[in-house]
Amino acid sequence: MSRIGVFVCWCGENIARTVDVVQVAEASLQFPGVKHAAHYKYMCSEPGQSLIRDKILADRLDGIVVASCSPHMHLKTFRGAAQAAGLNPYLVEIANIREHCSWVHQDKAKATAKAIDLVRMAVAKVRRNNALQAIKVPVTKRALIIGAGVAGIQAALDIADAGYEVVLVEREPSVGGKMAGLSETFPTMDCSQCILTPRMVDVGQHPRIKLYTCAEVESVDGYVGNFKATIRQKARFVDIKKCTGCGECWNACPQKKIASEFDYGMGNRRAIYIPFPQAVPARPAIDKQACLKLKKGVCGICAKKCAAGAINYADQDQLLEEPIGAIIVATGYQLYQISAQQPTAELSGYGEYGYGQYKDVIDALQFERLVSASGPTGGVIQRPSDGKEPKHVVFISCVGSRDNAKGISYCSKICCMYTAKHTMLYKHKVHDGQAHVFYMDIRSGGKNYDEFVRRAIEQDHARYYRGRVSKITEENGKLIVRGADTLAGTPVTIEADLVVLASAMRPATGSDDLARKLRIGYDQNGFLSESHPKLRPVETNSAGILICGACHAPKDIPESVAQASAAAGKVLVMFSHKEMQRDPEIAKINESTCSACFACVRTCPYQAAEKADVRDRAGNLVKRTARINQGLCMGCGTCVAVCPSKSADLEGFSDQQIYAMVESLL
Amino acid sequence: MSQTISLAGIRQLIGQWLGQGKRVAGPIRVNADTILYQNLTSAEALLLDGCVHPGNSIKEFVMPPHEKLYEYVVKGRDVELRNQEAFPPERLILGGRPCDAAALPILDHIFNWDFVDAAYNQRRQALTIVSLACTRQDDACFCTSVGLAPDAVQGSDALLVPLGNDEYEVRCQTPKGEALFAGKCTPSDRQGSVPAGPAKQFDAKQVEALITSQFEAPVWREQALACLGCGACAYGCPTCHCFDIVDEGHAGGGIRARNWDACQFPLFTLHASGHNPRQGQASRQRQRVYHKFHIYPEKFKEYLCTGCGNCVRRCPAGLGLLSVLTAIQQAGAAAPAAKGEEAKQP
Amino acid sequence: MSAHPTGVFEPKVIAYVCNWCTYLGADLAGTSRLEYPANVRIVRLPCTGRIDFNLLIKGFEVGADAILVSGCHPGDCHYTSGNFHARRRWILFRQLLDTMGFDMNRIHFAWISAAEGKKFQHVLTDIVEQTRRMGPYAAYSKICEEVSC
Amino acid sequence: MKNIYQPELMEILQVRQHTADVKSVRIRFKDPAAAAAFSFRVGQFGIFSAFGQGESTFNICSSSNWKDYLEFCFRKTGKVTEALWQAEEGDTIGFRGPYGNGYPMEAWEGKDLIFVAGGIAMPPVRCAIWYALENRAKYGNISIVYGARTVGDLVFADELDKWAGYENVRVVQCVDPGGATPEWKGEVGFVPKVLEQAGLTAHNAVALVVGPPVMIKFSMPVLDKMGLALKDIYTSLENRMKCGVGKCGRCNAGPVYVCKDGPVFNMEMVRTLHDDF
Amino acid sequence: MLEQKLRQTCRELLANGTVKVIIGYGAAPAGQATRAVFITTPEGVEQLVWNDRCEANLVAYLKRPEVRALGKPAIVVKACDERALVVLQQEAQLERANVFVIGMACDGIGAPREAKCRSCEDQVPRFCDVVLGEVTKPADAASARWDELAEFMKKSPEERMAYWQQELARCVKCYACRQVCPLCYCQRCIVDKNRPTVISTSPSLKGNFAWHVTRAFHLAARCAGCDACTRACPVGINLRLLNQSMAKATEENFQCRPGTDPQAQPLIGNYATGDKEEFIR
Repeated sequence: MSRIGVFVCWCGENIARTVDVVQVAEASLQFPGVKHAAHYKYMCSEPGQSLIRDKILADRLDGIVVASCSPHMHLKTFRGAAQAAGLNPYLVEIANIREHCSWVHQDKAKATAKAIDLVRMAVAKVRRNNALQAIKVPVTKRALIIGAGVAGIQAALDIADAGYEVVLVEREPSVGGKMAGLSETFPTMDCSQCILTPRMVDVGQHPRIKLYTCAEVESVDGYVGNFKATIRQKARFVDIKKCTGCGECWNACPQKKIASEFDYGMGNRRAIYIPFPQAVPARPAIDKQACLKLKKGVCGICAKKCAAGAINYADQDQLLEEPIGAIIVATGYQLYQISAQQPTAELSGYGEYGYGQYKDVIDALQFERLVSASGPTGGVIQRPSDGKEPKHVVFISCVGSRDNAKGISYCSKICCMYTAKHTMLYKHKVHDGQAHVFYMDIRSGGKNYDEFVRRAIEQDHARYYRGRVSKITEENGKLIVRGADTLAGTPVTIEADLVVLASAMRPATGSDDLARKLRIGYDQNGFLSESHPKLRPVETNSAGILICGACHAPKDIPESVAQASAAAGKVLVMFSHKEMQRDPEIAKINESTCSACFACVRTCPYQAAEKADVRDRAGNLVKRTARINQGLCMGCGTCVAVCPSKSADLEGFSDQQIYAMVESLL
Repeated sequence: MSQTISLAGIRQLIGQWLGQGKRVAGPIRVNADTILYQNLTSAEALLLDGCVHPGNSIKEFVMPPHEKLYEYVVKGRDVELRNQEAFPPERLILGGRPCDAAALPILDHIFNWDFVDAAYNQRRQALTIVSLACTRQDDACFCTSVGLAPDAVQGSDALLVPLGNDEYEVRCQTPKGEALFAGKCTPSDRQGSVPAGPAKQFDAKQVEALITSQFEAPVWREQALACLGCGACAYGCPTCHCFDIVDEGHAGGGIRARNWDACQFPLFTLHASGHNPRQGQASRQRQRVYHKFHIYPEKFKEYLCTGCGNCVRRCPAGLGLLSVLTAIQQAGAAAPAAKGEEAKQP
Repeated sequence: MSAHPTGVFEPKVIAYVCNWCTYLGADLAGTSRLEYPANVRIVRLPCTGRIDFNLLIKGFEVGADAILVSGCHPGDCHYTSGNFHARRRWILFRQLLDTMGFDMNRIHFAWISAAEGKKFQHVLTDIVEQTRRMGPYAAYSKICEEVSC
Repeated sequence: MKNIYQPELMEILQVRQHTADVKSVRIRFKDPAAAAAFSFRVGQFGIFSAFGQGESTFNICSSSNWKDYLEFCFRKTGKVTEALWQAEEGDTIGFRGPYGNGYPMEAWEGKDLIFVAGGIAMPPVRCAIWYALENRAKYGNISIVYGARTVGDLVFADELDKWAGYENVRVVQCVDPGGATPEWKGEVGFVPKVLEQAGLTAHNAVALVVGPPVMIKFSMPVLDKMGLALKDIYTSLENRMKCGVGKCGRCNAGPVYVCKDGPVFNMEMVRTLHDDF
Repeated sequence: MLEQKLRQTCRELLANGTVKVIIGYGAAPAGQATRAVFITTPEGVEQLVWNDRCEANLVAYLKRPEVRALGKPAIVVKACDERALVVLQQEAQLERANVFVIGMACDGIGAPREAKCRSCEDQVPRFCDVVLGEVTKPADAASARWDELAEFMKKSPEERMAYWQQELARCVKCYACRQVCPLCYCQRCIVDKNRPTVISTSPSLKGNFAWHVTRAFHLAARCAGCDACTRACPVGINLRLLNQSMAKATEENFQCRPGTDPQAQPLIGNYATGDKEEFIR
């Protein structure tokens, strides 16, 4: 490349305030190969991009360096601009003089000197770029959706309705996730069963959705458009094809006292059970830990009762493989374990609230089950300890959330809303009951959200105290809740019959292991990392893998559904092309100098480097060599560093480019 | 009448040269089993008769392994060249072997053939060479086979012939030699003498003819089988002078340097098209013998070899010119004038 | 980097960083306006697995006074195993550099994730200050200028 | 004492791209005194520097009669040629030479000239053709046979047509089988076969054959059949060269230093080189 | 004695056609130690010798195209040479079935005895087709393996850098250390590549440091410890120190001794999540 254009961006004031952009432009004219240098207030804007396009045509430029923000922000933008002017998009390099320079250095002289160095390195690199063409790869038009909560269901339906096959994998025996367990939902108070069950049925009956329940993703290989997902179908001990869901088995099962996970321990279930009446598939599963037949080889009543002969005690886990083109992760959330000991060291518990010690201190989801018509108490609010109707219920917000000391710094976003909902539900069921709410701030920013909270306070007379609860003790059947009302400036002590803790939302258990299997990032709280918070909220850094719902961050149902459709939309964009364009910045091997030690074959995490033979026209073996499978290579470059004879190289980050960058610093 | 000088006198001479800021080089012990010609830092370091022949040769002082030819400075789209004007410092080489000193006149031919190599000649003129006649030899020495002798004087400004108990007879050969030893020797009538050189191992004239007649003989392939293709023989040899020219620098400027190279490396003759006229090690080893014993004599009437034996001593595979040349001679005797009907050399 | 006009020694630091974690960590330090000295020159590579050992030697050859190599935490690598290969390579290569007499206080390795903008700031500031105290790496730059004979 | 390795600085006047990886460059001495003092014989070569990358050897492909510039042609294969590929008008490169013996144009006077070239070997022949055309009277019939792998690989294709216009100059162009394009009007076949089909007569003629070794090998019997003696067939050897002044030993093939005693040899001499080229 | 048994074994191998050529040690004419000989006829076995000057590592010849062209070889190896054979096998450079390995029990070589022999732990080859002779003089101090390196590492980094600066100044880049090494089998070495020029080809200090760091690191977790490179260096640079540094690091950090287990996976190119790292922040 010998006709290079350097374009320095002001980024409004973000760069220009601490970097002398004019001086950077002038200095870059001295670099070898630079034919033109310009600066403009907003390079990424339309006028900025047209400035680049015009200069490419006017000066026959064959290489572009844009000194602006991080390549993660606008490399695609400027590559598009170059392509629009007929220049190969891979002849564009970015010098990051904003995040890595103007924003972090105040001394203008030093920041400008550094910016000039960064541009010099980018020019040295772009002079050795090759014009690359995208690699064409076939696309498997089947999507894998992990987690069948409201988000997973929505995404599955969108994609299936668009005509493509979906593999939906759910860990629990039934789809529905956390929403299935809720009573009513804010702000419209419509019953979650009524709005979710039809969707669950659609999912269960959709011709193009292949539903796996009691199943987990074992491993995922391959790459975007050509994944191979291995799904572990855990032993259910019930053949759901034969079973008609008549219920004979779970009515006769002697093991009655198993704490139901679906009811979060508020009610019990049998060893063979369906989690809740509207379960889809409405087929039971046997709990290996509880079933006497499976544990001790006795009983077996359910098999005798089953007319369809669907019970199979010898059922084993199976590993099934599914060809997949794109993956959506919708594994949802779980509530923060309020009791003293915690799964990880940083998260310390709320022993002082007595959760797990006092039976009448429950968390929000447990209260949902109490209030729910299909709940263990049939919707009657009663104290778990003695079953009496509670006259005074205390709701405590921000239990865990916004509390660095407890290791959770973020706000769980939806607790203010469902706490207000709980006070209304409680009022409608116990007319003479009094709800007390201890809160820090009320966060009700959604549509009709604040009106909803006002109604809870004004119409249903919930008493809101702005303050923290310090301690809960139990004295003769009553829970003494000691807190403070900072607005009134007085301590508050309430003798409550029931305490409901609005505890923090945390990612579902095992979501970090799944992230490792899929090679996507997650933050220090375990929530999955999106590719870009504003520009690519549902994509991840791994091509072809998307995320939606609470697994990404705490969020309510409307947002989860919106994100689910967004993720499905992205998948449909990919499936709309006959074949997929793959990033050509991948490895290549100089087969004439490769000495076939196959260090690269051992190293490649994607098995993209293969052993191959070089044959002459007559077909006899000339030599052995390593060869790169262009469909599999993801461009990590580990083979390039491990190759002793430097026969392996990586387009886009080739040795020539990297060494030119380093040598330009002399 | 002869002139003599004592070891102390020689050391005093070194001290004097070093004092005047000039360079003195000679064989010094570098470690337990390696003696090399190197710049002396003190008079005591000189090792007059510590070994048969040091590991390298005094070629290093006329054509260093890495030498700056000139500098270039890039100024935008223009370039400025800065010549290597620094005149090389005067250097005295003391205690060199006659077979090393004899190599310099041989090299003078090629470096002054038509184009005069300034860098070589400037260094050559700055040299004063005082050789030490050989009192020891080993199986690798074959100077007698190429017309030299333990007390050969070619290329030396003065020759020291040992008289025993640190006394040396000084035989000045050139005005430079006389100037060096003027006033430092004591006249005496003792004549130094050295034992006769090694028996002639091969007849150079006959080998010169045999090389072309046996060009395709299998002897080359057999001899080259044990060769591993390194450059130890060429770099230790007093007469091997092939070199490479490379650029060392960065975008702003740098130097164009001359580095030693050797015909034993495959890249030496690799064409840009990928074709390599001398692909196999046998053809490369034959080329080295052919250049020394046929091409150079044909062009400059002198063998490009002084029989110092370094190629034999330094070869990690135990080869060297001696075994190759004797093998050629036997092959030649066994099948006289067998015109090359053998299979082509690889 | 020549000395700053006020005569204070300004060390030249080269950072070889992986594109998915440490580079984004540096971006995060930018978006969070976390200030650190302007001595570092960041070279972006797809993965720590891609950083070959010759790059360290080349870094010192061009006059770096300290070199940082940083990438994703073990287990977080975007390409699953790049950082494991790198770690194994550095465990061995550090011994060789130590045997050759390189100043090991000028070679730094770190795991900095995309969420650790602060850590990026701390590591960089620490390296620059420490290198400033140690002064320029004259030992190796002298080796690189010298033309024998 | 002059540093024989130090090049003259040259300014690039014009860069022409012939094929996907072949360019020809026109350069002029920056120092007018050097320009005035410079002269060369067609067939000689020079050593061209891309400062920072190194030096490479190319034939001077312009005629010695053109005084105010030099031309050379190269294919992008290595480090130096990749740098030269990026050179633009106004850039500075280095040149030292002329080296080698050049074509014995004087000895060829009064004879018919047969030029046979293959692929990238057209430049070494082009300078001789232009020289002969500029002294047209001194030479007899001129026939030019030039072939390349594909139509896109033909170098100086436009000048081939220009030469056909000169009186009794016969130009035969060909491409290897499969390299032709629909509009291709020239021959299709390998150079040796096309040479044979051209049916050239060769009494009192000399031939200059330059190209890949395999082309020379198969052209020799054809030229032999045309009655050309070995001493009347000349070629320019493409050995690897580095110093150009007969010192570095690279181009040593058989008894000769190709850079000093060549690169132009007649086939009689080439036969004695034990195919070391 | 042992020499006769070796000749007899080789005569039979050639006679019954098991192998086409014997790569063994023969007398070197000019008073050198010994040199490689390539015997293709049963009578030729008389040239074979076995004494304590059989220093070269003959496995280096298996990479030479001219030697491979001779057909299936039998090769005479000591235990240290054999480790290189095993590494070549792990790196798909040779099929074990295509080489007949004659292992010689070794009492140590070199006059004076080589450093590696004084602390040699396995004097009898373990993976060969036939083993001749047995150990009469066990090595004296097996524990002394790292003494030389430990002594060197007592120096301060500045002293070490000064030592290597003085030693590597003598290197003239004849690449004998590369050519004699059985594990340096690349057709086009990294140093012969110039796009980009990773290692300067000049024998300047910069070029020599870059070269010797690369050569030593390319032997990390591979070097058999035969010391062919140290013996071959014409200017007497103690390359053994660098190889030992890598060998010690490999053993201590990864409990791996290269070339001692044909089934083992090469260290470089594989990874373990458990590699310990106390130097990474």
